[in-house]
Amino acid sequence: MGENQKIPKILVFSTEKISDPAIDLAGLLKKHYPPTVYVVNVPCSSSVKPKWILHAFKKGFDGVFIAADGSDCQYSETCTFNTGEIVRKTHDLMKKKGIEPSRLKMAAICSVCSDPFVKQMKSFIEALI
Amino acid sequence: MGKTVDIIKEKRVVSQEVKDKIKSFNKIKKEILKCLEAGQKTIPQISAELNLPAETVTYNLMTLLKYNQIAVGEIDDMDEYYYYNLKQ
Amino acid sequence: MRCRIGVYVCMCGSNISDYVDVEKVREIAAENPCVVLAKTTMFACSDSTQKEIIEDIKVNELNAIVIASCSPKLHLFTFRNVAERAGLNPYNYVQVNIREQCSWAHSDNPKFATLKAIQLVKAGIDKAKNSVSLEPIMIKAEHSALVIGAGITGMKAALALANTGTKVTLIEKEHYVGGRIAQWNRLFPHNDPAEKLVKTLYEEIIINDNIYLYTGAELISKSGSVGNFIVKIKIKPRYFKSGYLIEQCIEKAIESCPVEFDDPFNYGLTKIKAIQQNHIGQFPYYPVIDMSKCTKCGICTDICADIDLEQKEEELELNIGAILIATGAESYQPPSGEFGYGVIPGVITLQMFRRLIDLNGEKLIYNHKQIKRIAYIYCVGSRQYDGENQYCSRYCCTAAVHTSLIVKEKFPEIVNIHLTRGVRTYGKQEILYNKSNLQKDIYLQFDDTPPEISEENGMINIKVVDILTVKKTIELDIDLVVLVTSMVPRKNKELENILKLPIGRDKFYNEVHPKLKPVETMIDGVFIGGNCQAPMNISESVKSSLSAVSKMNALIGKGEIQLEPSLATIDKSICVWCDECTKICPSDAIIKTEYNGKPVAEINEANCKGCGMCLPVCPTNAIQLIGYSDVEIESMIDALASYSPEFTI
Amino acid sequence: MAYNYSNINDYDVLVIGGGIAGIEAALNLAYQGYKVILVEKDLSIGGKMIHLSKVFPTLDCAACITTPKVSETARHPNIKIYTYSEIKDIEKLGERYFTATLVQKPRYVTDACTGCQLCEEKCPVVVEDEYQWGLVGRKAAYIPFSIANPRIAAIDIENCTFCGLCEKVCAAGAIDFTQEEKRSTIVVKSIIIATGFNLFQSERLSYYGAGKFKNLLTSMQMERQLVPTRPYNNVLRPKDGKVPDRIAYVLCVGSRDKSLGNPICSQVCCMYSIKQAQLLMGALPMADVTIYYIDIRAFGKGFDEFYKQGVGMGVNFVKGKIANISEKENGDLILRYEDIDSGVLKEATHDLVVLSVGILTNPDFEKLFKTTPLLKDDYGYVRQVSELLSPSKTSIDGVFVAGTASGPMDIPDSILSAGAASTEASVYMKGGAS
Amino acid sequence: MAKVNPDFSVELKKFGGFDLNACYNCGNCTAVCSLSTEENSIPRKMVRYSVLGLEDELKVSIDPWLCYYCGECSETCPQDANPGELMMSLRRYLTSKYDWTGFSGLLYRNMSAYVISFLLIIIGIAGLSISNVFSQEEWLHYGHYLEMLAIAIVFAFILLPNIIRMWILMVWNKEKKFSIRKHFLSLDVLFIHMFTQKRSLSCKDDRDNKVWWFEHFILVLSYLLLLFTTVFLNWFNTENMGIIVLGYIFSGIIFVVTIDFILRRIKKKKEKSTFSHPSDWFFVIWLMLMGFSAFIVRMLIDFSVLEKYFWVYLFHITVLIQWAIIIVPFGKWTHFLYRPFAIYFNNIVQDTKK
Repeated sequence: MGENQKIPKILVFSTEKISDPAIDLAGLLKKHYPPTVYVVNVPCSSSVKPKWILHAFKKGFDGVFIAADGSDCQYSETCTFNTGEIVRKTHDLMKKKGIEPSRLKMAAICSVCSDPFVKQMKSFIEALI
Repeated sequence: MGKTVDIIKEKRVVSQEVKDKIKSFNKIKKEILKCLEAGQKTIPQISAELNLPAETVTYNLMTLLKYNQIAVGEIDDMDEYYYYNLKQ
Repeated sequence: MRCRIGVYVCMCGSNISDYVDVEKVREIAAENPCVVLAKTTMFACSDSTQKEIIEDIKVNELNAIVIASCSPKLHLFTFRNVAERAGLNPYNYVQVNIREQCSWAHSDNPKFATLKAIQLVKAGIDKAKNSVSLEPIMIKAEHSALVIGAGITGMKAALALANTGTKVTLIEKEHYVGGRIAQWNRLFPHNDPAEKLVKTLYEEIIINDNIYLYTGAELISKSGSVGNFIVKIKIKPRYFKSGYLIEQCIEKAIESCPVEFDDPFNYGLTKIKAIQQNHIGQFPYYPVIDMSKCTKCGICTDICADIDLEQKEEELELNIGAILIATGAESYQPPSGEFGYGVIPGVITLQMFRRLIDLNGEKLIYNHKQIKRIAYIYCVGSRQYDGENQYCSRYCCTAAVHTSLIVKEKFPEIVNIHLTRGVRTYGKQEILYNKSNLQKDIYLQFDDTPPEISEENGMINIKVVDILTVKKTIELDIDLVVLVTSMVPRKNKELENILKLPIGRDKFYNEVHPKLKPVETMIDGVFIGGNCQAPMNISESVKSSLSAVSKMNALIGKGEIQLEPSLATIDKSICVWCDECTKICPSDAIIKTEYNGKPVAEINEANCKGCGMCLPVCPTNAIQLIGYSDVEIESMIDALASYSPEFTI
Repeated sequence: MAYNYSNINDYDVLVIGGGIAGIEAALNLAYQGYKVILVEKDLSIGGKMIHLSKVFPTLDCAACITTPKVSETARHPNIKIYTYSEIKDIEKLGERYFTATLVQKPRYVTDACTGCQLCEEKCPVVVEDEYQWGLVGRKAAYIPFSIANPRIAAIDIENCTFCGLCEKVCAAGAIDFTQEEKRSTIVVKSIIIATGFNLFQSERLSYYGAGKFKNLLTSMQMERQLVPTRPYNNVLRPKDGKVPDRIAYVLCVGSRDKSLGNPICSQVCCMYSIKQAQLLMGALPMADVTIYYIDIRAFGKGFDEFYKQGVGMGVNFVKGKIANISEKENGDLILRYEDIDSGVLKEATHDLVVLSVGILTNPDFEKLFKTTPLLKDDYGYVRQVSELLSPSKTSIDGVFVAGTASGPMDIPDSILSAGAASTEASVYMKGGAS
Repeated sequence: MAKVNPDFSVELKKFGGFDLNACYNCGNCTAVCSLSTEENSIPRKMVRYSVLGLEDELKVSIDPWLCYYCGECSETCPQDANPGELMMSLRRYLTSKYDWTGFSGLLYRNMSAYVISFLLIIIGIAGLSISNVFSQEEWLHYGHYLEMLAIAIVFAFILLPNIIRMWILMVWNKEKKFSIRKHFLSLDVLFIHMFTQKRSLSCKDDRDNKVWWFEHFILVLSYLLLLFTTVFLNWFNTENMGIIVLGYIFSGIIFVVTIDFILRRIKKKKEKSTFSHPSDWFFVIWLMLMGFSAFIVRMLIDFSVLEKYFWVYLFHITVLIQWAIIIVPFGKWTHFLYRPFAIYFNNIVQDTKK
């Protein structure tokens, strides 16, 4: 890590009812994570369009993280699978465009998973540097 | 707009205690403001200069702060007391 | 596009302004050509600021507002309401979270927190620009409720609901109502008999026309949503043809039943047959056959003609407006060896001890031995050092203290010795602790070192480091050790799966917010009350259940409910009917229709939950989700990416 | 007997007390369609909670939770609020109705007030500000506090010199010295008592020197020092404005003490002290905070975890009751206690000491009823006649109790208790028994 | 390791113990006590030991002797557990533990034992006087020797062995490496405390406590001097005007001060005089009677009418003997010895530890 090196920017797709509370909780407990993490919320992690992800990379985001509902999803039990499919599909598209697939990550963040979220963010940033 | 205060004046009297309170506050207020004209000071400094108990200075100074006549400055070198100065 | 936007940056007292330079955020927001006014405010949520915003909207003819403050979980609806009162469509309001996700998360780095806040506000402004005016969907709501669990919480809630005009279905998994309290017999603080309590409630329930009570009943499925849940209930048979049994034969039948096993009600202190009558304090007073134990030998059927071993489970489908979960909690079951439990005879749980007190007459006998000295070990299964139960179980200190009072009253010669970790008899319960002290109970307190328990010549020996005696090791010879076990969340995976209940850190069901929405869950229309939410005593459980009733009545009492209008929409002109979306939709909300002669998909608005699962699977990007359209999301991404500040290490 | 008072009054429920419990009860009933009249004796609704800093165990700011509820109440079409008003002479009328006298005290400012505070600026009188618990002064013409609701000025007539300046500067013409006490009769079907609690007066304890030693604060004063609109702009010692760095909390002040006539535990002091300690660690990173306790009662959902969090943050917990406090010349305070862990008598010097004062009953409710008194329990709180089955039922049919009027409790418990009271009132009005 | 004995608090109750079980261990009593120090933090430890019934620890404790019962701990105890009265009871308990005869314990626990032994003495004296074994002159002569004898026996066979027992408990059991030299060097401590009770002066900082201390101080002094005057200067038989006057003064002071003490116990205004064990009443009343009757007897002698009122002398001698063989060796009188000895022994142990 050199001086004045830019911190990678991460876009997080988070879900209103599951991972948002966890991210809020991290703030509430003053668990710090890099300030270049931006959260955009969606109803469910299976609703993220690959198009949006690619748009984010195009606009200069270094990484995209999907905070998946996992088994907590209130809409469907297939949510984890669906989100996985979106990531798989997007990875393919990224490869075609020459974007390193490791720049898109997903992990389940439950509604109280503030610690895992902070850890995920820190390790993702580390990996992107 | 009528002067309703004249009506109540006839009905009630102001107690001596209230009058004394105003007097003492105004006196201390004047002293503190004058003391700060020379520049920013901490509460112990004001207290020493005016020969007033520090707690009296604190109470009145903070009231002046609440009513926007005084502003809080930097903290002193020992990180113990804040400086206070007049609000422009 | 909306281009008359008002922006408010909240300081939240100092919660935000301590770390974020709100003035700078305001300045930069004001530079946006579509921003008509930008202000900072001490408390955006305060009444005076709300009034000010309304005034601003009216005077400046704003067509969208952005408030950068706390998490939308807290105040989205507060500010939507503000917009509405000003005559602005509530969906033209955007809340930007610069507290939880900015000032607090980055309180270690105020400079970056400010930079991040600026970008978040910019993104918010862009979202506001593209926001659409929407009308909430009004749906008809069933004026009926399902209460799951007929313990004291559920029964009380059912009665209150019924008496305020709501039709209630009350289901109980066991064959008897009353939950755990019948086992306690006398209840603190005033020694009320539990049996009388349950009986009063039960009798009121059966005469109430608005309540349908099903015992032996479980929820097996739930569909639909708030106001219109469709629930399926499975009801186990009692294996008796009529409910009104001839009393003479039942006793004989029980006598003749060859299957005998430990009675769980008395924790194995007594035996019970596969044909059972209820215990004191359990209602209704009908017999039942425990089919999990019954061998279908048929002896009883010869005695009682009323017995029918071939009865089948029934299923019931109901239309319900709201659901209250009052499933209660379980008591902690210590693993073998914890404080000698299961290894040393004479180590029992508090629950079992309460039964033991009831079943004994003048002398307290356990294991053929007269008990003279009892040690109570507190915090078993709660406040664990390494275990997963980190929480304090709230009711157990008082329960144990109260038990010691009952013991002394019934068996005055017994000495009670309490091994606590600091007695938590909060509030008026302190008086019970004081009474227990005055009856010469001995209190010892341990901290990091749990007491050691061993057995010597039929006596139980306890060694404990007592912090009240300068950490001296104190030795006790004890006849009976009572483990004051905690309340633990009920293991009920099926129910959790059916209802998708959010579970908190302590594994109890989680409320939305302990102060703002203490009995509501994340799932609209599903409420929680009593011990399924957290350990609490009876009075507190009843309070929470009645609280839930008031919220449920407010929700479904009017017969209609307002819903969020975030639905999926399909651009039929580009839909190619690939059928992908119908396959993935979890709520049957996509139907096939025709458009310009070609088959296309269409959204059934009544069913759509707005989850957006159909969005990514559409090959032609024909589906948009209201509130999360491509323009809205992508403009936000643009804004977040646009500003490239000196985020360097 | 048929009574028809709808022509006299149009309310179903009278809620006495506009604190968090009263507000919650009023809102619950209003949302169920009942017409509610909410009477508050103070100038603003919001009770004690609106003055707090942050609330345990979630650490949300109290204002963020209270103010929305307060404004929701204020603008709810089914709720009519009377602040600076009192209820007297409640009597039962037949089976189903109550009459009561509503006394509206004059605030000498009309509803035309815009809350601009010009009068406050001009008023020459300064007296101790009770909303800041005496830490600073306020004027005789004043807005009680920044987030007061209604945000209307009032004139403290006892301390007014009738100089008339306020009337001169008020552009809205809202000052009206001709106002007089107004009395009216109201008729309701049900009553909810939410009169809340009083704090223990620590001046009663001569051996602590409260009121004498300036650096000895009550927890409520510390609460004010921690709110965003804090009177000193920083956490400071009242004696000399110094930034404190050794702060002590003395628990069980006025609670669990038979010698003071209050043998019960106040239920909230442990937790609010731990909360304040955590906030202080945030506000003054260099400060040492010590909590002297008898037993830590962290019993509610997430409380024990919150306590452990405090321990983790470095708050120092010492088991031992403070027996007496003496003052050094520089204003530092010496606390004398037995360190129970070592069994040794110790003295500790702190430069700021907070007395975690307990909760006592607010006996106001005893004066509400004209003929049949409302029964109280052994500790002076409203008696719960069926504590287990109907926790909000009182000795008078149709009168229900919410919040701390029935005993010490924290905010979540008060809110639940208010929920219970509103449901019981609603059941009662429907004619059923709950 | 210590074994809990829950029955002990019941046992202690007979010595006057209060609701010590009410204690919730806040430590207020220790912190409020102005005699409490870091080395000797009193009295909560004693309350705790008593609740748990740790007799082994209690028996060797000095703490009860450090307390002068100003009553502050009991006044401020949040649980009304009355630690001050507990310390008082523990002193009685300890007295009974030091006493090898076991008679102390019997008297403390049992008021009727007290009364019976008093009655026996009355009967004995009455019997002697009725049976005319001694003439009046012989009474006066031998009475004086009887007194001397009683004192000698009590000291030699009861108090001395008891103090040795106390030494074993407090010094020998705790510190085997005690220094004999220290025993001599600390003697000043013993005597200062025995005659001045100066520790009690720092007990509670109020006027009443000072008054009490002063009264107690002159009472002790007068008592000792009266003892000396009667026993060794033979007050009743002397012609020396100086001695006669002194005797009057001392017995007068005893009489007046004890009346005040009795009144205090009746009025119960101060915490320390709220609870009175039978042994307290016996002690203070008998002391009063002793002073009073001595005064009267000498007066009768001076007016030469003793023969006419000889029963007064018999009364005096009865009181005196009851005092000398019951209250002095087994009753409250012993605190005059045990307290300073406890402080003295503690001083030796503490010094050796250092």
